[in-house]
Amino acid sequence: MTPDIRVQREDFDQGHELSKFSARNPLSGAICSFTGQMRDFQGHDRATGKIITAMELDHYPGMAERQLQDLTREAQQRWPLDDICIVHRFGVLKPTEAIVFVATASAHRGDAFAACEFLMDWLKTKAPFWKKETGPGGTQWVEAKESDESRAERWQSRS
Amino acid sequence: MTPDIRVQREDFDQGHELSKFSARNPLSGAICSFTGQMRDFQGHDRATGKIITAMELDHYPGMAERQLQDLTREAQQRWPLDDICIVHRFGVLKPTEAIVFVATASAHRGDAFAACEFLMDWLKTKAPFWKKETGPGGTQWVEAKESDESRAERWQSRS
Amino acid sequence: MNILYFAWLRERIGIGEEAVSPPDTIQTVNQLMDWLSQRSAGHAAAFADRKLIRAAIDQIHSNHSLPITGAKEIAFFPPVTGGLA
Amino acid sequence: MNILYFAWLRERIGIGEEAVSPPDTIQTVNQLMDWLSQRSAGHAAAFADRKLIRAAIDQIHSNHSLPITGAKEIAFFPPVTGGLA
Repeated sequence: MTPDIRVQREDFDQGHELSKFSARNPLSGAICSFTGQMRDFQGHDRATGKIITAMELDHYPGMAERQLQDLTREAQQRWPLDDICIVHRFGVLKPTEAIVFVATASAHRGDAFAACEFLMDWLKTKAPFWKKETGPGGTQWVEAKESDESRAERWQSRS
Repeated sequence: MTPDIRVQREDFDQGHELSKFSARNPLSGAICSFTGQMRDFQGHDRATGKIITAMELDHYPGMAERQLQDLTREAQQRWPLDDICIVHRFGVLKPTEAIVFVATASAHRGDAFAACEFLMDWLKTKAPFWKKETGPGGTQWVEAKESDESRAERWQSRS
Repeated sequence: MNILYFAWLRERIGIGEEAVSPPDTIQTVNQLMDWLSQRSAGHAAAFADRKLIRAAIDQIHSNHSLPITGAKEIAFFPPVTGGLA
Repeated sequence: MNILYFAWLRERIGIGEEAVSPPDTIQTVNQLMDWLSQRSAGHAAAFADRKLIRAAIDQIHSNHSLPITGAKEIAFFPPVTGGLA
């Protein structure tokens, strides 16, 4: 099926997306989903210890959709997939809101898992979105992580 | 959080489970889910070509819950996880119904993906459930696949 | 001692559960299968090919060579096939 | 030719978009950055460290050494940081 790709400002419910996705894929035995959600920081970021009060995502309209399309085509060439859904937010993100949702449908669970993780890893290094965090010290653009580059690169050598 | 483990005859909505799971984990940035769903065979199984009209899951009450508990403990020892949910059906399964749902919550997506796939792989070889398929030739117990054993074994050498 | 059967073992034996009192000489899962095989033609058929059978002692997966001493519940079943896809 | 800036490049330069007509001698992304740097102090600051800058020609990720001939839209931005976790 043609992948369902959306780049949107509006919040969405990941469970509702998963229900819709599985309903449109009744012939797929395996459904994998991943959601990156805005942590309810409660003062500070668990991972970095930084205090964060707000987050905003800048994006490149047009290219964002196009890159996500390209990534889904790449995934479909690598694994036998029945369907893909990607929803990516931009704009102001509130705590506990979903930022990105990726779902894959396949006959086999290994393919569903691999493709979903591949899409997340590549999306993080290819899709034109930029995060900006606001804390007591002001607003700062988040720097890209080396670890994201290397997570994406490991797919180059495989399969 | 204490894993949410359910072994039940009743059908459930995977999207509803995912919404509940993410709502109870507001501090987790990464949520991964997997659903094994009963294919709408429409006459024959895509994977095997066999004609299947009904499916039923036998299980070992008590041990099923216990094995799933043990698997979640194992996953929590291997990866930094915030939470796990497993729902596994037994009894008669109708086309398009969910059979098994596994969700993991973590600070990092790599851990959420790995733990979710590990749980599915091990569940397939350790949790006491047995599938029975009905087709025009009668009813037959499904045989365990070698590939499932080897998928589970690869976790032995890793991490 | 309570014995449980699942999937095709239950169908071949014709019952899902039975309480038995094997003699003290029956000490391992393998010996228990030998002893149970004598109870009926269905038992004998069910236990004919040991490679196809898995056992759990008090709800824990167990090798056929393990001792059954003190066990309250022993279950026999084919390799598991849960999940899907 | 339309030039787009995102994230901190837009903030340093002060605009998100501008239409420019570089001379024919400007043939690569790198040369375009040199040329744009002369437009203002903000441009110069934004393009100071090329290692931090990624470019897209007509919405396709591109190396700094690629030719810009015929391009309609060229975008400059830092390495992407979407998704989460």
